[in-house]
Amino acid sequence: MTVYIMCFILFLVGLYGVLTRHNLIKIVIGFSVMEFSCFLFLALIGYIENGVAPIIKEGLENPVYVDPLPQAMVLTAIVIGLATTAMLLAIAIRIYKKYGTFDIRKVNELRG
Amino acid sequence: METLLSILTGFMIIGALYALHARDLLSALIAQGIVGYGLVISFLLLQAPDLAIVQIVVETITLIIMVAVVLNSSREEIVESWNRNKVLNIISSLVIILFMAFVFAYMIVSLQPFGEHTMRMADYYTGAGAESTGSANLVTGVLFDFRGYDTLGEATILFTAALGVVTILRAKNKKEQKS
Amino acid sequence: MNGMTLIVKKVTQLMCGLIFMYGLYIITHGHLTPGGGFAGGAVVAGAFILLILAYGSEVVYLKKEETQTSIIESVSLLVIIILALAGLFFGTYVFFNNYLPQGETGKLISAGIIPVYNIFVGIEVAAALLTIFLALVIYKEEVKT
Amino acid sequence: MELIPALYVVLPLTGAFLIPVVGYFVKDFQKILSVIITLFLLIYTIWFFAAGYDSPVITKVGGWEAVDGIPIAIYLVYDGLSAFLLLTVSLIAFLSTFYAIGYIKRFTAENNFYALLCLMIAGMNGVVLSGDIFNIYVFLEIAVMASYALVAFGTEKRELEASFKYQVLGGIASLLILFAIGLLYWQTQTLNLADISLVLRSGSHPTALMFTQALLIAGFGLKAAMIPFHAWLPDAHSSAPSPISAMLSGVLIKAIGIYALLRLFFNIFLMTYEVSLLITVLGALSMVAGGLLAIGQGDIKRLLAYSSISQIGYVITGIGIGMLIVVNGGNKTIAALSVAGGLFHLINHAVLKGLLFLNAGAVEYMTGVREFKLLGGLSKKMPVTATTSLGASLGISGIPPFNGFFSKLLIIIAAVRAEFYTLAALAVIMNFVTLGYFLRFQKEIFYSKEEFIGKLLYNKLPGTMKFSMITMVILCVLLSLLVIPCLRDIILNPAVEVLMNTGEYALNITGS
Repeated sequence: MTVYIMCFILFLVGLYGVLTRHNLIKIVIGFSVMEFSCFLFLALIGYIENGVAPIIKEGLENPVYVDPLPQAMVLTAIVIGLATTAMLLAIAIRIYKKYGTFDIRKVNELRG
Repeated sequence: METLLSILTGFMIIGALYALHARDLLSALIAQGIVGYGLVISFLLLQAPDLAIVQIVVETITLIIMVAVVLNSSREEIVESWNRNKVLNIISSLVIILFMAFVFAYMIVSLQPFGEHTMRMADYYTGAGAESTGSANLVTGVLFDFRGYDTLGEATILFTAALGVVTILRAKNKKEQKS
Repeated sequence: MNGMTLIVKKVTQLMCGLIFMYGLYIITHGHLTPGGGFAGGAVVAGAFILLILAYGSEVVYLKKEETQTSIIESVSLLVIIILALAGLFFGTYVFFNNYLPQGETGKLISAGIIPVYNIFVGIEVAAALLTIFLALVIYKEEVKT
Repeated sequence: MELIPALYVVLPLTGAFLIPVVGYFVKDFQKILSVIITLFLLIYTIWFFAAGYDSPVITKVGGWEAVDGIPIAIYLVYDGLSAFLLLTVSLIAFLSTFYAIGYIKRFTAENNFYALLCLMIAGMNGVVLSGDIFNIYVFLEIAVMASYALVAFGTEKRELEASFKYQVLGGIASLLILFAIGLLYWQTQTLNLADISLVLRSGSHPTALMFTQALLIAGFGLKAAMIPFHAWLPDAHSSAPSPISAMLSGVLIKAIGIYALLRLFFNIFLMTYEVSLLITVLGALSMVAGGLLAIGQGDIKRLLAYSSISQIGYVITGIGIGMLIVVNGGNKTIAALSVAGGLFHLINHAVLKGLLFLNAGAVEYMTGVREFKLLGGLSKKMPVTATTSLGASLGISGIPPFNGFFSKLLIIIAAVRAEFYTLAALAVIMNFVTLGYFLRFQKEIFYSKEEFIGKLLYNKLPGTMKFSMITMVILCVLLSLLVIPCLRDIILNPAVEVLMNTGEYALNITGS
């Protein structure tokens, strides 16, 4: 159970970074950390003690395969995470060009 | 196994904390890389070679792009002075994190412990998946046959992101006015 | 965009083909070994990114390349959709059906349509990542001038 | 011909993939193709409403049949609720796309705009049709990813800032949902919604389930912009190009936020008192706070965005009252009335707020400004916009011949009959507040004595923009016909029945 709790703490650390950092790049890093913890969590769920990777090989007697479904989900989620990061970075460098800084507090055209 | 993974996750947490507080953005990115590659090792330990190979490639490319962005703009982290507000912020976030972790720990007690997973939907995948899809790699079998529709969505998301990045980064946004 | 030093160029020249071939291997063996369209596509994109970083290029060529990659991306996704829809029109009338013969598990030519999907997803991923990278590089160059 | 739900997703996706290729070589291809696709989907939906259907249509993707009663593939489910949402999405999508032809002419990268619009429509249709929780996540990401890019389409300071804020909060929401999906998989070992429901009904871990539900409410609540999670909405919806604002406010927050909450909490989880109360309170809070925040806004699109929060609050309150009645074992007819009021207000708000955003877009197109204090006296110069927006304002403030009156009346009647007098009173009071700020909206833009000082940028509005606005104002009147029983039986009641027969969804799909 400890490993699940550690994984959730990693998620919270990422969330903390996203909510309290003022630097756009740091926010992107916080997002990556949150994503990593989600991937780890899904992979942890599918693990079976003494299981083998879900690839059929000759010469194994009654193998117990770990659950392939969470792995497929993580694979999808990794690509989604890559897409999110790319979009965030594109906006971040555009903002840097307009404002000359990564500081989120100086980016405040919209108020109220 | 669980202890090993816990220690690894602990290192990842430290790496993440360093990445979030580093003064130099480049070292922050390297620390983030540590977290990402730590995840690769965890995937290998968890018998998920597919994930490890995708994660290692994706992490590398993300790092290249992020380093390129940082090197072309500013490496400096915004300097914040230590004042009462900041200390208060850190303490309150710490309290919230500990509280949430405690709630989480209380909540997962009744669920299956680590390593004793049972399968319901995936039973068929590991049992007869290889015969019915013909793919020796069950993850690929699940990804492209049982859940092929999801994979189409996933490829579409990457397409959307590429289109979005091109749209956001175009130099001119309006056509010249015909007077 | 300027290229890098001679050493980097020489090493890239030697490595790039290898990386590219490795990407293709991962894509085509996706149904047998770990990896598949996504991992392989990303490796292939990495090979091209390495080339662009090492040798550098003019903005005009980069723009041309961006257009090409985005067209390749769309076309490969269209092929995937057509392959998926083909199941509706012949055979079993089911969306996303694996309608090709499955062959013997463990052989390179097996698993019906999965390798075909793998190849096109690989092309799509490589093209998409390259488009993202090129868009960033072109933006940087255009802003500089 | 059999109904093919997959067409709703595949057609816009094909359009999105074709546009960058063919549109690169052929001029105007992107506009024609996207209008044809959205029009076709609208006709397809209406045709199925007219033809009638009784049981849910289920597509098993890949043709994998259930093994031992456990579904192993992704299911697409087309039932009353999905059909209702698809009608809303197709309607607004067609009118916005048609409007965009005139509006987007000024910008570069038109190809990308239409491709992203098609992707957004595909994503929403995918979410609404899906019967698999991870599939919902994937298509939700397509829809929001396209909307992030579209919000930043203008690439000015405001758009970029709004898009970044939207991405940060939207990204947090997505990750909360992903984590919750992980937790659900841990508890049930399945991803199929119907199967999850069956497993949870046969026994669950109450604390774990509670935590999962909290994460899901936070995640989808962020997407639906309920009040503690609303920070991104006013920025994003006011900065986007107007046809996109109409799509975002009109359908996106409903299709990916409210629809998912409805499906999960009515059909999948066992309803509990705590969750029902939480949803009602959040709805009432959104209704009140959104309305109060809208009063002092100086920007026309921001006022509309805050008003959206308030009107979404009405929808959620109506549904929450229904949930509370069902949980307390009260009268099912009143619960059905309340839920019907909520859903009716959902489609009404889609049309009304869509129209208002299109009006705001027309004003911005002609004058180039969005601030109240710079505008004034435009009713003579822009008669079509002035008339249509008067209709929409009256409709959204609940003045009788228009549709908004009937849906709000249904919610208030249900609240009174279920003896939630406070909620009924709040709904009535907030309706007057709505009337107040929309009268200001009308007066300061169209009827004030101070004329607009600047020069109009164009001589007249493009015809496509006028067509969309006029069609929508006609729809505003026509939709009030939904209270007539025979029309209600076709469109509204199947959706309400799906929600009220909570357990039947799972049984229909797994067939046990």
